[in-house]
Amino acid sequence: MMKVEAIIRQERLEHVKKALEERGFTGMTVCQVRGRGEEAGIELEYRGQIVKVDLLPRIKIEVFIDDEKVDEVVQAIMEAAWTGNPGDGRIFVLPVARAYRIRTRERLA
Amino acid sequence: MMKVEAIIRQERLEHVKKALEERGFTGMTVCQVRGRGEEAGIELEYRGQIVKVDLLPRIKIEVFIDDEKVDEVVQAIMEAAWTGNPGDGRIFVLPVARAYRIRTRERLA
Amino acid sequence: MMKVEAIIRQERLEHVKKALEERGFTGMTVCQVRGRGEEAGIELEYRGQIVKVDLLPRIKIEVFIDDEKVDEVVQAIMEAAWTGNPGDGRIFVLPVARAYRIRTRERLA
Amino acid sequence: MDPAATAWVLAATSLVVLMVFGVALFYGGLVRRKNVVNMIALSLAAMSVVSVEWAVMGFSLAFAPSVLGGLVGGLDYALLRGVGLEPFPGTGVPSALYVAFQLAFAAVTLAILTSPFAERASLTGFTVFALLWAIIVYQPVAHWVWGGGWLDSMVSSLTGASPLDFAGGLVVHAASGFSALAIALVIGPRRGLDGRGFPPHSIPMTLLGAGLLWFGWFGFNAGSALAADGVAGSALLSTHLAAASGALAWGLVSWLRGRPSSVGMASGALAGLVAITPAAGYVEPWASIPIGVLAAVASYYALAWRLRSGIDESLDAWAVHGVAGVAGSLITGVFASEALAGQPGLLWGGVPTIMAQLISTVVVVVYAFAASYLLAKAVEAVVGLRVREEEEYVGLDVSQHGEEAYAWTE
Amino acid sequence: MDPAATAWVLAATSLVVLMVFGVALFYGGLVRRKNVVNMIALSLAAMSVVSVEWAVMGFSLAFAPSVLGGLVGGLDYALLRGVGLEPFPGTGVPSALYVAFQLAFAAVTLAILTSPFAERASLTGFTVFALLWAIIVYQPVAHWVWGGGWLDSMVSSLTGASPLDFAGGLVVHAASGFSALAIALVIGPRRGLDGRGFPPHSIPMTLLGAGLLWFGWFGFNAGSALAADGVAGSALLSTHLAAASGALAWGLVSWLRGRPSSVGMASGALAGLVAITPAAGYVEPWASIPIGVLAAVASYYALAWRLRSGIDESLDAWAVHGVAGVAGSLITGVFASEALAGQPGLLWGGVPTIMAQLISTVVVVVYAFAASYLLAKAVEAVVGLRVREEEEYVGLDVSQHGEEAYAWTE
Amino acid sequence: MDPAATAWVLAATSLVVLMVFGVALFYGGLVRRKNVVNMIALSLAAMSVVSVEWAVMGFSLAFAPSVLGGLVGGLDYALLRGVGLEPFPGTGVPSALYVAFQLAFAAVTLAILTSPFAERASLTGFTVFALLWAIIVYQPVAHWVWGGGWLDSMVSSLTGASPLDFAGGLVVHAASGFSALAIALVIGPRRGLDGRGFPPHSIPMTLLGAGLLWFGWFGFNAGSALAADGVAGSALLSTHLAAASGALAWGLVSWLRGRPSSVGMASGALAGLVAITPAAGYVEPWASIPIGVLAAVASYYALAWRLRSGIDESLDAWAVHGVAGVAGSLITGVFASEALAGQPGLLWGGVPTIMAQLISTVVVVVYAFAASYLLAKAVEAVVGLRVREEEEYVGLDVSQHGEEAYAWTE
Ligand SMILES: Nc1ncnc2c1ncn2[C@@H]1O[C@H](COP(=O)(O)OP(=O)(O)O)[C@@H](O)[C@H]1O
Ligand SMILES: Nc1ncnc2c1ncn2[C@@H]1O[C@H](COP(=O)(O)OP(=O)(O)O)[C@@H](O)[C@H]1O
Ligand SMILES: Nc1ncnc2c1ncn2[C@@H]1O[C@H](COP(=O)(O)OP(=O)(O)O)[C@@H](O)[C@H]1O
Repeated sequence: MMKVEAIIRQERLEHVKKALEERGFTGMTVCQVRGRGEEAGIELEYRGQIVKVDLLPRIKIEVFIDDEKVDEVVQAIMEAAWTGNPGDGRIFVLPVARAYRIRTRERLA
Repeated sequence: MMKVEAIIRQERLEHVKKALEERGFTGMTVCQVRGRGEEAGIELEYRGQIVKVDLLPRIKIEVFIDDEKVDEVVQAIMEAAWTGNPGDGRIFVLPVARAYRIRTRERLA
Repeated sequence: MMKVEAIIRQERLEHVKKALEERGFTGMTVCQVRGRGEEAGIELEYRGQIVKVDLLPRIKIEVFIDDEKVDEVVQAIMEAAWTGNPGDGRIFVLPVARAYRIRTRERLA
Repeated sequence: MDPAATAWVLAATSLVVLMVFGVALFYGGLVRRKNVVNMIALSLAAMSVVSVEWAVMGFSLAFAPSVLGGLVGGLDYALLRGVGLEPFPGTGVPSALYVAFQLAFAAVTLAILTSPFAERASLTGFTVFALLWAIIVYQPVAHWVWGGGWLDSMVSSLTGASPLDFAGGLVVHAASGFSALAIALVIGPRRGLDGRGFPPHSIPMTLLGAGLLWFGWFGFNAGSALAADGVAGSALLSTHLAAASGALAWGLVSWLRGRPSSVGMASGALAGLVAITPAAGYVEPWASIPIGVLAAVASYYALAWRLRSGIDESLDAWAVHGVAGVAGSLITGVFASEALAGQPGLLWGGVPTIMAQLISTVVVVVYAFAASYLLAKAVEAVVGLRVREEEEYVGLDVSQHGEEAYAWTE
Repeated sequence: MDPAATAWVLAATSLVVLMVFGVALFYGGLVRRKNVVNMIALSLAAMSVVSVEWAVMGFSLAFAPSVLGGLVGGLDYALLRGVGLEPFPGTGVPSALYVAFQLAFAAVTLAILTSPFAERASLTGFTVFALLWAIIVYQPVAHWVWGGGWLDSMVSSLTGASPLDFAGGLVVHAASGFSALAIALVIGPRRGLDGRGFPPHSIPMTLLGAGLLWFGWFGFNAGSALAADGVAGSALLSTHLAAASGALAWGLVSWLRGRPSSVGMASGALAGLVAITPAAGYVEPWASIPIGVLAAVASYYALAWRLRSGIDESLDAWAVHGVAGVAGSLITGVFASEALAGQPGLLWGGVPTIMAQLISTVVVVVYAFAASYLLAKAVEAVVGLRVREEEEYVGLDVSQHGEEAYAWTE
Repeated sequence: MDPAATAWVLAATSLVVLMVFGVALFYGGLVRRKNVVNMIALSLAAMSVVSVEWAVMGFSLAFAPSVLGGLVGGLDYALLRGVGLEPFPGTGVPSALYVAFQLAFAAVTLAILTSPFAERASLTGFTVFALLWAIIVYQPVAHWVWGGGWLDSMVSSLTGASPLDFAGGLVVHAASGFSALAIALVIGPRRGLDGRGFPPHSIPMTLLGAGLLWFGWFGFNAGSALAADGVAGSALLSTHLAAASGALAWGLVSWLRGRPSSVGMASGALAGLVAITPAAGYVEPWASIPIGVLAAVASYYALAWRLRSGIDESLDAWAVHGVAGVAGSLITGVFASEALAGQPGLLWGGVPTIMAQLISTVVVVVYAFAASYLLAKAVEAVVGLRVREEEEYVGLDVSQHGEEAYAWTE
């Protein structure tokens, strides 16, 4: 089993969810993160005071998936999250040693 | 060393904390996530407009632990997080290459 | 490629960002977490009712980086996040199997 | 008709209606994130239901000439018959305005009463309870104390003094506070409350609610003069000073045992406001300072006891409104100024006044507690008071309203 | 000069200004987190611009003696000439206060009008539009209905009855609501709104806004009596009862189809408040209950239709203010009491009254819709109404104001 | 007794008390999440302390007949002696109400003064300072300007004109603003503020605070007429127009340099409100527009200078209240209308008026700054003003109050 970790734009979340769903991957866990990469960040101004915000809002999606389906998941996310502009994000795949489902107490991998 | 990553129901957090504590595991990092699995999600209604919420609130617990204690930690979480209803969550174990404590600058693994 | 995961104090985030930047590491993803370790936690009081808060606010930084630069990144974070008091946090390094950049669709590792 | 009185009571009525939202936010900030919408909606639902009932018959039950030996008012004003532009008898303000002013008091009382329902009540159960409570508890008690009902004449004939309740220390606060305690005993504690409390999800929301309450209370107390005169002015000053001294007193007492919490200071201010309510137009302004201090200290210890007792009267309507309402009622009997109240308080030897306060307080508290207990049992049996366990876990916002208070994405 | 009237209108004007913030928060809670600052700022900007314009000429266009055959008022009061301490003709309140009171109404109207601009309008485009709309739509319509313009005389000569609009059901609510619909057609839907709605980012903020609106509306309606008398008192009671029955009605109707949402209850209260606005001083208080119920049900179905239609009139100014404004206007013609309105409603056989309401409503709605549509097209062509696509994605708070509503770190 | 005046001042006093919560929320939104409870609690604590002190002696120091050569009032009204139902000398409102109205002004002033204490002050240190500042700065200055103290007679004899301060441009705003600057110099900057600012944790909270301030300010300025008459009406209109033009002016000036932030627009509105405060009842309404614009521009540049200077007067009480208070005071000397102020402004050749404004402004500003500086030094030495470094890092909510503003779990 592998863990696919994708950092994407917020506004692409719905697209990514749909893309995964269509390919039959419903399980996922997401959370709100802030990220910076090669992008410049933005400058905000409060009452005349400039505050540099270089960490921009992103969504992190985590999908645990069997090894043989990793490519399909990566592909689906890659397409659905793409806009072509700097800041589209990254996908990382990490090895998983073991996995369990709590409800059934079964070991999945 | 391993990383145990558990995605559980919010209302089981206190139980899991207690279960780990009783077995002597105090160190942990948690964060709020949203997840979906085999559950259906819920429908919310705002002024007549239906909004489907298929990502439900969950808590992610991360415990870094020596290899030989992984089973104990997994077992403790599994029991404390269990309700038997769909949505109880998953536990994953990931390999860790190295670990450091910042305060003492020592390498733990 | 490796994933460096550091759990640090909130108020050290700016220092860590700067330290990484100075060494040329701009890419990172951060999120708000709560953690407990060997620290005691704090007691809050609401209208006479004591609520024990043993999960204190922390920031989790994730940096994906080529294997040979892991030491440098760990070193930079370790120094910038250090205060010497209990609660300074931990750094973990996890192996990464593959990595992609969404915008260019290229495989990074 | 008294145009200046009308001008002030128009504003005062608006202020009292705002207090309903003040209570809703004060309570809403204290619950968990998953229940805040429901907490606010309970006050909104209660106000809406009681408003219509008030027009249909509530006002009449409380303020029409007595029937049934002074137990309630008759149906003379039912469906707002005879409520129009001309002054309400005995006042200088238009009848319609007087109906609205008194309606706002009933609405605030029901909002306070949402406390023991917090985070576990079914919307249906609560709404049915609220409607019946207005008819069975609020309107009779209002009639007894303010509407010329039996209590006033009974107490007067027993003690030779009238029971004093300027703006509702008994009718509004003691009645709702002790009812809340009775309801808490019936409905039972929230699930998962094992010893630990739940931290408030938004203290700023609670403090905003307290601010709106402090503001609205000027309409509540100074409006009860039903005139734009010296009594109204004096009541306003007393109201403010009692709030300030209550906040200080609670802050100081809790400072001795740890750190002064902001929610504590706000609760102290509320306790002061509650306690000055029966007294506002009957005592000289300086007396509001000891009144505020005593009320806050009494509420503080009541709350501490309530926590130790394990009774989940969740948002402390009892400790704050009930206890400070009783304290204020009794202290009114001590500090009442003959010039203002028409009868001297205990401080000037006025034993009848304190006896009148004591008797009327006991009657109201006992009736409210007992009637609410029985009513809660009855509603529990017939329609049910609580949501199912899963609904409580997932939160009432989703389960009762299909809403999430705060979106989790940007 | 009527000092008591002045005392009340001073308070009432303050209340109406607060309503602008009520609208801003009501709307602000409904949008996504990345647009809430902009949503509030639109109301603030609109109020600021129209206030200065009001002093320069707006008040005069609306309330000075007619020119151009009753299309608008002349420039007699331009630059506040002749606006001072003495009573405004026909009222008992100082001219300066009357100007402020009426200004607050214009500000609220523009705040309501921000709905179709939500989450996509350029600040420049909106501000230009708001300024021109005040001049081209609001001030003429106010003149027609309240300032002695052509509509009043035309309708009176046609039907023998005056069009009734106590506090702005037509001028404020119907006009802004139908204008909002026209604007929505021009500006187009928000990006990413594929079938699904966006969940509100903070329902408590919306409910707080509703609370401030309910509170402020007492100044709006009872203040419109321009006196501290029985009419004001009756208007206040009617206002409250219509809000309560609207909240109940919406709650019940939506309960039949699922769960009663708190935002729905608040919308029902608003619909009730809107519908009682034209009627408040002209109907007996009991009539406010059917008015509130009918308006809430009408708004509920209008909103359901709007959602199905795919028109992104984002925050439902049309369904709530437009539809309930029209409903209220017509029902005023049914329930108007001869004693209060000077002419009987349909219920008492007053056909002329309902005809007058019908004609004036149609005229105002058609004019507001058509003029707003053309104006929106014109502003779109000349300065543009929308932000660029990336700006919409990143959110208007950052792109238009350089601000983030909520800091993400502690 | 003037019943209509009393009706309005009852409402106005309530409005001014609400402003304390307006300031608390305005400031609370601007600080970091970990300090918001403390920021609100400082205002609450200050109001509570000064209220009790006001009853004990504060009112008397400010408004009783002069002692010590006009430096302060005597103790005639100490412990509220002689404060009752009858009108306060020289006014038509009950003494008790007059005491409350003036108390609310003192409370608002202290709330403004919390700015330089933001995110770093010890609760004890702040409370001690606030109490002493009320006695040493606020009450003397109020006596000089409003209570018949030495300044009034000195300036009159020097220039032949009275210093004009309708509602507290000097006493409230200039005094608190320049005191804030002095305190900032003593207490020193917040830790971690290396060049970068801290982003506000909740802009909607700040905008809500601004809304409550705008609303409450009508009571502040129009209430200061102490009558329900044309002057009150004119003051209300001027207040609104100054706020609107201030918001516009700040918005436009900042638009030239980037994007118009909502916090900037709100600050501009506040600057306009501050500047119209000394002028409200003395100038014709049209003059409020240039006054609002000038004040906002002055505040804007003052704030820019403050940021460059590195002085951490954290929430800009100086730039907004201090600078706009001074600007407003001087401009009052320019625009004062003879009919309203009893003496013509510079615009009509009234050199004495502008001289009177200049002298009184300099005196108040210098005294407030110097006395606050010394007082801050003294309190710092004796009880300490700041929390320890770790307490500042963990946040004042936890360290001073044992509370977290927002729960992190559902
Ligand atoms: N080395 C990295 N480690 C962790 N996260 C990264 C790294 N590089 C990029 N990211 C994440 O990916 C997001 C997008 O990166 P960015 O370089 O801006 O995108 P792009 O490659 O499309 O230009 C960042 O905001 C950050 O969250
Ligand atoms: N494949 C997956 N990848 C990532 N997270 C998952 C995956 N499957 C489930 N989860 C997480 O676990 C939670 C519970 O999953 P679910 O399937 O509903 O539980 P159960 O197995 O008890 O029915 C989800 O909400 C989600 O956060
Ligand atoms: N075993 C662990 N697993 C996961 N997170 C941990 C673990 N131990 C510590 N942490 C994280 O590190 C943070 C600091 O740990 P702590 O033991 O308090 O620091 P220190 O070692 O400096 O005393 C904790 O708040 C928690 O978030």
